[in-house]
Order: sequence, then C-alpha cells, then structure tokens
Amino acid sequence: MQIGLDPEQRALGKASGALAADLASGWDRGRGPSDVASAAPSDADWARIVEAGWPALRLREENGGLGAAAVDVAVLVEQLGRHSVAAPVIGTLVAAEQLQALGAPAETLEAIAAGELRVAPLLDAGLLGFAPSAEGALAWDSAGATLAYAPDGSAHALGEPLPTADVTRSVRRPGARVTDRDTALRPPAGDDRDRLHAFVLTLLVADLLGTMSAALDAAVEHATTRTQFGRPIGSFQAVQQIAAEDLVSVEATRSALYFSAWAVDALPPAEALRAARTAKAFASRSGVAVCQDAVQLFGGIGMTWESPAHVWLRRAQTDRTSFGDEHAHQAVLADLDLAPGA
Amino acid sequence: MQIGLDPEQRALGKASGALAADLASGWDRGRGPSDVASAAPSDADWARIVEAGWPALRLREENGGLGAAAVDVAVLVEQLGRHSVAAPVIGTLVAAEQLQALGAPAETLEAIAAGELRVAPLLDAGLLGFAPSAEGALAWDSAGATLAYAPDGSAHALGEPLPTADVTRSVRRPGARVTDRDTALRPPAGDDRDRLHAFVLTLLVADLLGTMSAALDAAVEHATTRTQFGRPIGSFQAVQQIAAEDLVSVEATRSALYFSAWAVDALPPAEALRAARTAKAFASRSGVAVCQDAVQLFGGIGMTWESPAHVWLRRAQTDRTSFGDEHAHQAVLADLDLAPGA
Amino acid sequence: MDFSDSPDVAEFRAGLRAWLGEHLATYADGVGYDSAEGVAATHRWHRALAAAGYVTVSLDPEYGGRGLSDLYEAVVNEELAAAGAPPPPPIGHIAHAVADFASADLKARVLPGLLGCTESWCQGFSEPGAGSDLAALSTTATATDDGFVVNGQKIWTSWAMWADRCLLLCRTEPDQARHRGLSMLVVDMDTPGITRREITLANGSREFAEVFFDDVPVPAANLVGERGQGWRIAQHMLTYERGPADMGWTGRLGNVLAAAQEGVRSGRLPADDVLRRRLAAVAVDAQVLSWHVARSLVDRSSADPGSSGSIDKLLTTRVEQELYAVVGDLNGAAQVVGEQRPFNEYLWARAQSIYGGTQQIQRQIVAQRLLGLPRG
Amino acid sequence: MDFSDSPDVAEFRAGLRAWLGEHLATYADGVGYDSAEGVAATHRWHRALAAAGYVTVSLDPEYGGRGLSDLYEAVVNEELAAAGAPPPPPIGHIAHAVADFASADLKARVLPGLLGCTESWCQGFSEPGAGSDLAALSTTATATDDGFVVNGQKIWTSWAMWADRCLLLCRTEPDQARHRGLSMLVVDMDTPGITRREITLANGSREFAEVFFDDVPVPAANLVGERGQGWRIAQHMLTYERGPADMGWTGRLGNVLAAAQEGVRSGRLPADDVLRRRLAAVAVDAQVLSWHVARSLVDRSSADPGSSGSIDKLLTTRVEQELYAVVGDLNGAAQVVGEQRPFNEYLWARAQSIYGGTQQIQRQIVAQRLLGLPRG
Repeated sequence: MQIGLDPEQRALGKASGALAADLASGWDRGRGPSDVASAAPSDADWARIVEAGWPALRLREENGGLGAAAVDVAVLVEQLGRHSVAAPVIGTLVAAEQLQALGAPAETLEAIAAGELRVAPLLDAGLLGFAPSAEGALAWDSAGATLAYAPDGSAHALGEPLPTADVTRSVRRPGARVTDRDTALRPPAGDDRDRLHAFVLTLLVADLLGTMSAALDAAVEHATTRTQFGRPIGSFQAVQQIAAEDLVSVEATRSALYFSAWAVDALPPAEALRAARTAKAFASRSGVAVCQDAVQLFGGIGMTWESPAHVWLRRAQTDRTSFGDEHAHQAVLADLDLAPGA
Repeated sequence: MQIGLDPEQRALGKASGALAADLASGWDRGRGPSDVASAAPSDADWARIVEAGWPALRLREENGGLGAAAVDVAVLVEQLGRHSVAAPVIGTLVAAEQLQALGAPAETLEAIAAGELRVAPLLDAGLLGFAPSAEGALAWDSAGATLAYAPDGSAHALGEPLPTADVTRSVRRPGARVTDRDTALRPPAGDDRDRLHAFVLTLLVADLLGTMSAALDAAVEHATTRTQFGRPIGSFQAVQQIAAEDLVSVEATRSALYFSAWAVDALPPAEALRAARTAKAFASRSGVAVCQDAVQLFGGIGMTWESPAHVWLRRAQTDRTSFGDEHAHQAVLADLDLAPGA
Repeated sequence: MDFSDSPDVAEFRAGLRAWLGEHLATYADGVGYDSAEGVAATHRWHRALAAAGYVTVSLDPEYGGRGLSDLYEAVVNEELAAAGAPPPPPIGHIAHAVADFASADLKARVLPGLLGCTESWCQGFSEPGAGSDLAALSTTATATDDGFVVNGQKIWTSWAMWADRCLLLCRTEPDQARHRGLSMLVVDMDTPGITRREITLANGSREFAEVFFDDVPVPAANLVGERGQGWRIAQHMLTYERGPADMGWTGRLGNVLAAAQEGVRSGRLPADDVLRRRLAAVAVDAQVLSWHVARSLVDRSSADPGSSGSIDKLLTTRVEQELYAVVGDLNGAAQVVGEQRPFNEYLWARAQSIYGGTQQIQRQIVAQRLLGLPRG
Repeated sequence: MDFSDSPDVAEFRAGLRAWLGEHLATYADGVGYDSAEGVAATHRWHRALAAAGYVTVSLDPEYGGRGLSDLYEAVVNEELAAAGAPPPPPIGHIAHAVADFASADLKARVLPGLLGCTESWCQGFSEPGAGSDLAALSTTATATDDGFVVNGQKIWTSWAMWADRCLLLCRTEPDQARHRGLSMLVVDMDTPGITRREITLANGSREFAEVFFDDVPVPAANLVGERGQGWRIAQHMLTYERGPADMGWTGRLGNVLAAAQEGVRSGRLPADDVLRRRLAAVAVDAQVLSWHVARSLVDRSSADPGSSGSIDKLLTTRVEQELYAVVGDLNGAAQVVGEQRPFNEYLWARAQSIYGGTQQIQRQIVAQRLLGLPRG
C-alpha cells in the first residue's frame, strides 16, 4: 500500500494550481446574474492551457497525448475545482477520453491534444451520462468549444449557452451538422465503456473535492477573522462543530478520490466503475453538504452575489447532478449488491 | 381555533401524571437485562389504575365507559410515556377500542372498563397493525393480561413474555383457546376501522411525546448539573445546539399530537387517519432522534443500565415500530398523494 | 381543542376570499422587487389591500386598524398564500412599534401613510459589524439642539431602495453599554446625507440594500418613545414579526409542495419510489409545521414554550430546506440547466438559516431562554 | 498511489490466513466478557494468537514484537475481522507505552506477561469527574519513602474485573496544575485496597468496571517514565490506540453490512426500494470509510490532516450509527421483539459517539487543531 501522492504528483498539483488560480483571477462573475463573464477562455488563456498540456494529459501517446494516469488527471481537476476555473478543461478531457474510447482517428485526437480542435462531450438531457445521439443532447462544459461529436461520429456545431446554475461552466445545445468534420467512431467494448465511465466519474469527484475544500478553507478563514459578540465567530463551538464535520467529509472524499482514481487504471473495469460510482455518490452528497455549510458559515455575506460562496455551491450542485447524483448511483449499486443471486 | 388543553384537560394531565409517577416508582429495572421486574402491575396497582378510570376512559357510556374524547386519552397516555409506566394501560385502551369498534357485547366491554377482564390487542407479526387472526400474532403491551381476542371473537390465553427491547412493556404470543370466553364480534365498517386506526396511532404519538419530553428534560437537567472543564456541560454551545433542536422536535410533535387527537373525534375518518399517519410518521422520527440525543447528552453514564436514558430509547423505538414506523406511513401517504389522479 | 375556524373567523375569511376572487387578478401581475415596474406594481397591490381593510387588521381602530386578534392577521397571510397572491406588506411590526411607542404627533404624521401603504418603509437594524450581535451596532445619532445627527451604516435593509421612511435603531447614548444606549428614530429617506447601495443576492434578488448615513439630521419629534428605549422597542417588534406571517410562509411552502406533488402525479416530474417517499416525508414535515404554526399563533400569549418564535423559525427552516432539496432533485437536470427560478428558490431556502438570526443563534436562544441551560 | 498489498504484506497476510484456517475453530468459541467461561476463552484466544506471533507485531523484537510497521497490525485486525474471529487483545498502546517509557527493570518484569497474554491488563484513565476533561482527574498517588500510595476512583475501566495489572494515570504532583501533575504507574490489581465494581451497560455488556483505590501501595519501581510525564505518555498511547484497530472495526462493520445485504438478497430480510437504497447509501459510506482508514493508516506519519484519529473516529461513528439504524429497520419488528442481539448492537453503536471522547469533543479537536479555528 502506497496511498497518497508521489512527489511528481505533488509538483503537478502545485503547478496546475498556480495556473488555475491565474486563469480564475482573469474571470469575473460581475455584479449579478445578468453580468457574468463568459466561461469561454480568451485565446491567450486557451494557449496557456494547451501549453500546460491539459487537453493532451490523458490521451495516449500514439494519439498525441501524454498518457497520464487517472491519478494525475485527478490531481489537475482537483485544482480546477479548487479555483472554480471557468475554462472547459474538464469538458475537453471528458470528450477526448470518450472519443479515444470510441476509436476516433489519431488525427482527430491529436488536434484535440494540440488545442486546435475544441470539443465538448454530449450528455443526455438528464445529464445522467453520454448521449446516445445528438437529438435532445446537451454539450457539457462546452464554453468556447466549436464541435461536439455524437457516438455515430457526426459533428455538431454548438448553440448559445443555456441558463445554468453553475456560472463557471456552460451547457449548450448541439445545433447544425458540420458534416465535413465528421469522424469515424465505433461502439466501445463493454470494458472500455466501463473504464471510460469510471474515469469520467472520477473527474467529477475530483472537481467536487476541489470545490468543497475551497469552500471549507474560505469559510474557516472567514470565521477566523469575522467577529461577533467580541470574538471571532470561528471560536464559537456551534461553528466549530459544523466546520469539523465538513473536514471529515472533505478528507473522506479525498480518500474516495484516491481509490477511485487509482482503480481506473489498476483494477478490472467493472470494479473500477463500482469504485467510481461509490466515490461519486459519496462526493455528491458531501460536496453539496460542505458547500451549503460554507454558505451558512459565511453568514449574510455568503448569500450575496459578491461572495464566492454561492459560486462553489452552484458548481457543487452541477457536479453532483452531472453523470448522476448519489441517488442514481446508489440505485445501480443497490441492484448490483441486492438482486437475488447477486 | 382553540388550540391547547382546557383547564379540565390540564387537571386530568396533572392527576394522571401523579398516579403514573407513583406507579413508575414502584417498578424496578434491576441491575441488568436479566434482572428486570415484570411489567405486570400488582393487584393493588391495577386496582388504583381501575379506580382512576383509565381502562374505562374511552369506552362509550353504554359500555360502562366514561366516553372521553381522544384528546383526553392522549393527555393520559402522554403521562404514561413521560413516566415510562410499565402497567399495560395503553394495551388495554387499544384492545378496548378495537373490541368496541368490532361490536363486542356490552358485558365484555363493561368487564374491561371495570378492570375485571384484562385484555391485550393482537398485532400481526410485523407489529404493523391489528392481526387478522391469532395465528402468528403478538399480544402487544400485554403484561398481566389474561386474554386476547382475535377479530373472529375467539379468546386466547397468553404465553410468557418474549424478549423485547422495551423493558417496560410486554409482548406475548397468544396460546391456547379459551372457548368459554369467546365473544361475538363483527367486521367493522370502513369508517369505524379508520377511526379506530387513527385513535391507536394517536395514542402512540402521545406515548412518544411523553417519552421524548421526559428524555429531553432529564438530559437538560443532567447537562445543568454535570460539569467538565470547570463548567456545566449544558453551557457548551455544542450541547445547547443539540438540546435546542430537540425542543423544536418535542414542540412540533406536541402540535402534531394535538391535531391528530382532535381530528379523531372532529374530522371525517379518512381525514383523521391521514392526520394520525402524519403525526405518527413525524413522532416516530423525532421521538427516536430526541431519545438518541438524550443518550448522547447524558454521556457515558447514559449508556449504563443504571441510567434511565436507555429505557426511554427502548420505549421510543418500540413505539416507533408499533403500528408502523415513519417509513410505513410515508409509503401510504405517498400512495395517497402521488398516485396518478389522486 | 379545536383547529377549525370560529364563526367570526370563518366570516372574515370568506369576505377576504371573495375580495381576492374579485380583485386579485387586477393587482397580482408583475409584483416584485427586481425592477421599477415590479416595485410600482407591489405598491399598487399593497394600497389596494390596505384600502380594502386587510392591512394591519390587528392594530387599534383609532390608528386605522380593525382591532382584531393576531389570528386575523394570520388568516390574511394564509388566504393570500392559498390564492397564490403576493404577500401583504410586512409592516405589522413597524406599525405596532409606532402605535405603541410614538408620540401622538408622530403617530398622526406617519401612521396614515404607513397603514395606507402610500408611503413605503424600511427597517434599519443590522450593520456590517452587528448582525447576530445586534446590540453591538455602532450607527450613532448625536443629540443636537433640535434633534439628532445620524452617522453610520446599515446593511440587509429590505426595500430600502424604494423606501420613503426608515425606522432606525441607532446609538444615542454613547456612555451607555450595548443595548442600553440605543434609540429608535423615524428617518425620512430623502433627507440629505443618505446614500443607498443595492445588494444583489446569490439568487439574483435585489430586495436588500446598504444604507449610509452621513451627518443626516433628524428632528427630535421623530424619536419613537424615549431615548435609550430602542432595544425595548426592537424586542417588542420581534413579537409581531413572525406568528401571522409564518402562516403565510407556511402556506407558500405548501404551494410549492402541492405543485411538486401535482408534477409527480401528472408525470411531469418523473420520480422513482425513493423520490416519492422523500416527497412524502417532507409533506409530513410541512403538515406538522402548519399545525405547529397554528398552535403557536393561538398559544402566543401563553407561557407555553411552544410560543417561541425561535422554535417556529428553526422548524420552518428545517422544513423549507428539506423541501427545496427534494424539489431540486425532482427537477433533476432542470435544476442546474434551464430556467433558474427553481435553483434561485433553493438558494433562498439556504438563506433562511441565516437571515433574521442564524440557526446557531436561534438554537442558543431556545437552549438558554426556553430550556434554561446556563450561559457559556 | 497503490491500495494493494506489497509482496511482504501479502505473504504476511497469507500466513495469518493459513494460521486462522487451522486454529480459529479451536479458539473462537465462547469468547466474550459476559461470564467467567467467556473470559477464560478470551484469554486462551489471546494467548494462542500471541504464541503464533500475531500480537503487537509492531513492537521492537527485543521486547517480543516483530518490528513490523503499523500496517501489519492493521492486517492482523483486518484478517481477524474478515475471518469472523474475535479481535486481537487491545494492548498495543499499553505495550508501546511500557516499551517506550518504562525502565529496563519494569519492562523485563511486565512485558513478557503482557505480550504473551498470560497476564491481563486494564487502563485506568477516566474518572467520574474527568471524562471528556481527562486532565481534571483527581486520583492521587502520594509519594512515600519507597513508592506511592494511591487513592481515588476510576470508571469505564475496560476488563478491570479480570485484569492482573492496571496502567494507571494519576496525580503525583499536587502543586502542578492539571495535566502537568500527572504520572503513569503500573499497579498490580491484587494489591490490597483495590475494589472493583462491575458496570452493566444498557446493552447488557459487562466489560466495564469502576475501580476504587483506598491507600493502595505501589512500589517506586512501578513508575512508568518520570514523575509528571503521565500526560505525555497518555498522549503517546493515543497515537497507537486507533489506526490499526480501526481497520478491524471497519472490517467488522463490513461483516454486518454484508450480512444485511445477504439477508436482503435471500429474502430473509424483506426490503422495499427505499430500504434497499438506504442500505446502498450506507454501503457507500462504509466503503469510503474503509478506503479512508487504509489511507489514514499509511499516511499516519505524514503531516496530512487526514492522519487525524479524530477525523477517523467521527467518520467511523457516522457510518456505524447509520449502518445500525438501517439494519434495525431491516429487522423491523424483530428489532424490538425477539432475540436482543440486534438491538444491543444498535445501542452499542450509539455509544460510539460517547466513548473514547464524545463526538462534540472530537469535533472541537478537529476544528481547533486541524482547521486552526481559535479557542473559545
């Protein structure tokens, strides 16, 4: 057993965090819901993202990628969540992984890895998983993306962003066909599908972990400086009891992420998916609970547009819903564990 | 609107509470699980119970009863719960009400009212409701009872008490037929059945309210006197937060009891039953939660046999399960409210 | 024990229902605080309700009320909620403060506009440094020859952007500690030196504002009660702030619940057994809450701990937050993608454990004042 | 990142499994603390395990351990749980205290009996007036010419009824405040002046006792470490108390969960969709707990906040209490009528938020020590 990040992974986390923070600092949620900056990165920001190798991170080397382990990708995504990065890096990673699992040609994947082709994954209308076709689908985390591929390889342009709870990430409807960008895809083997699914769920767990730990840290910082009744509110036991349970949730979620991310590459696909469902169920619950608590600990100020507290809660709720919330996964796990003869 | 107890009801509560406390003081849970006194009252105690008119309270006057309103009975039962009275008064009230609803002859009911015939209700093996027959049934709150009637009027002797979580009340299996005590019963009208059911659920709510409020009051008293870190533990905010939520639960349960008890006599049977299911669902949840918190607030001492804390938790869990817990009632309410066309 | 209406209440309720049936459609449209039009529509609605005699019915007739019990205020709130009408103007507590403490002159000057809803009021209590700890407020009203000069800042002041007057809690006795140094003033919001800054909430609501006071003169005649009596008046107001309005709020939660139930019945909101049962569980809680609020209202004058507003607020918050969590899950993806009203309502429910005294403070009040646990 | 066994650990695990396969049946029957026979069986089991080399494997070989890492202790706990075997003797923390602080003479005298499980030990820390606030303990050991005389009372002393020796935390320096005045003594339980009184718990367990000390002489040579060092030793012990044993406890919870799942699968425990999903939800929690405990164990020596025992205990308690609530509901009426083991286990789960530091205290530790929130 060697549980935890190795020095390289720690370095990756640090570097990713620095860039994520910098990207986040250039994005402005404005003075109210009608004043939010676009989640699409500027060309300069996208160039920095590509330069950092993020779109290429997980693709295999023969597809122009860096062939990183799922743990490494999780380390990056935790930082994207931690800084509520608006640029659609997660959407890109998910779309790339899906296309690779569907056997997309190397040139398509190379273009993604090089940041030249900006794609978003298509999810079904309930955001429960990948869409079977473009019909009624939603292009997820798709700010600035130019195309989305349906599983039949058809390429689709993307419409305007829809209204969303999450102010940092866009959801758009696929629009017109772009037939000259169609690509050849094949249905994935069951094993590939399970591993893809496990990978995607793991990224959402990572984003939830980053989001909830940012929310908790900020709430603790606020509680340390804000005074009422002549002392910092963080010195009140009622506040401490909440924050402590939140740290328990954060640390347990981190353990779940570590296992789930390790399992993607180390365990048989069905076991990896089972672990990822478990982690996603846990993180969905705990992520939202911690972000709700952070709003509470921030007090009145946490309910203003100005405060970041609602941004975390919006992102956590969206992560929770995307690719299935705790109820969706617990339903599957119940069937797996409790069916007669299971 | 006139919500609350009238002076007569307050007097009844006071008098019932005094006798309940006195009965409780004569019962001993011993030094451990194998040392518990029988829940059956002594002849002298039973005589005092009969003298107080408790078995007769709800029976109609033509059946030798006092014809009390359900609110009055709830006032009594809250006190039985409050003092964890071991004598089977609730079982007697439930059995009497059932027999009256099933059209039992006046002489049978008069004998119950006079305390000469000591009966217990038969519940199904899941304790979810009245048993359809004696087969596999359980005689509930049956300490000292001599007979239980099946809905077909057959009389059954009762076996030894079964092991139970609740140390204050007995459950026994019906045994041999006692044919010379058979009585004539008829199936109740739907309305009568609903009202009977509403009445029974209301009594369990009342017992839960008494039990949980006793637990909370004792926990608060403990927290006021027990010191750690040089001050009463009740002065710690962490303790106060728990106790405050418990008082919210107690007061809400009281409101639910008041409505449910009023509804038994004032509303159409289906509405009364709906209110009683709602109250029972709420009280089942909140009663157990408050008694669990009381154990927590008592600290280590609350987990000893010596402490009354576990006695309340045992009684609350038993009340919760008896005649259906929150899940059972919420299942019915979901069907009522959410079926298409409901 | 009787949870049903007395004949008098039933008659009052029937009259209000009839009035709503006739007039609601004229006024209900566009009411809100998100635009100038919405605010104008809100004022029209309030004035119509006032003219029909349904505003502050519990106030003494000599001040323009109808001298009815709180129960009738509750019926107004309840019926408006049931009809899907906007709430009544939340001025009962201000009206009682003025009626019970102000001078005859001040009353004559301000009550007609307040009760007729021709003038709009706000209540300046919270400050950046005094939220849960209200007694720590630092806005000062320094006595001058003919009144006071106010300096300081208020925050979370509802409707301040459009208010004509402000009932201001401020410090007039700098040598007195905490709550003993406070007084209550009526401040005209067009007095020079007042600056208002809108606060946009996470859910997009623009109801709140910050109000800055920079050497704002207030005539002595605008003092409510006596100097140093501010805290007492504020406490008095609190007893009028909830009760009846709770009935309306509970009714509005009931509407949300009923809409969700209807959505499930009709199949518009697909729900598996688990979600149906979660909805049933919160329906139980909402039902018990409504019984509790009714009991609490009727028992208000008694010494019963059930009368406590903090208990009611904690229970309401518990139910409201659970309700919106379930409704959110019923909406599924539609909660996070698409029209944002459901998500904004969910966010607003989260605020209920903060505004009007945080959950933590409410629990402390319950523990110390009702359960008698010792102060830390 | 690697959650799987290294070859060395895998070999150790396989060896232990083989030993258990061969010997468990001989020893497992009747182990418990509810009767003299149960206690005797428990001691036989402990001695067999010790003889096979599976007790305190992390202790230095010179003291009779195997010098292995904590991970191996965890494997012992885990495998015993997986095999449905009784737990190992909970003496690791006592052994480490003695090995790390006692004099050579004292070590030579007591370690063989402790590690061989030929002598049974208890740990006298809590007192009636010092539970959560351990530093307030008042049992005194007054220095005499040749040692100490102990007076006072301990409570919640596990296995005290059958213990041969007690590791006693007591006050030797009356002029020092709180924790600075404490020392650790080894007390022979057959010394005159010691009285033990069994405590019966709500779940019928008879594991705990009160221990009264009335002028009990203790030789100077039985002092562990130095005078005034008691608190430090106690803190040192805490770091050995959980970790590996958590692995076993988690495994035992997993057994309870697996039995419930098997009950549902087989139809023995009827469960509707809601109950099945509640079971699935707690299975998620239990799985995450086991990953967390593994991580926590491996990360123990790091500065990672995840290493905190308080976090682990809070998480374990959360999962355990929820698990037994669901299992209770699966049992339905059988939880309250019939064989009382399920209900007693439920009660025991409630105690987990009290014993070993209440949930409230654990949260305070996490908030102040790990999150750095200020003391009140």
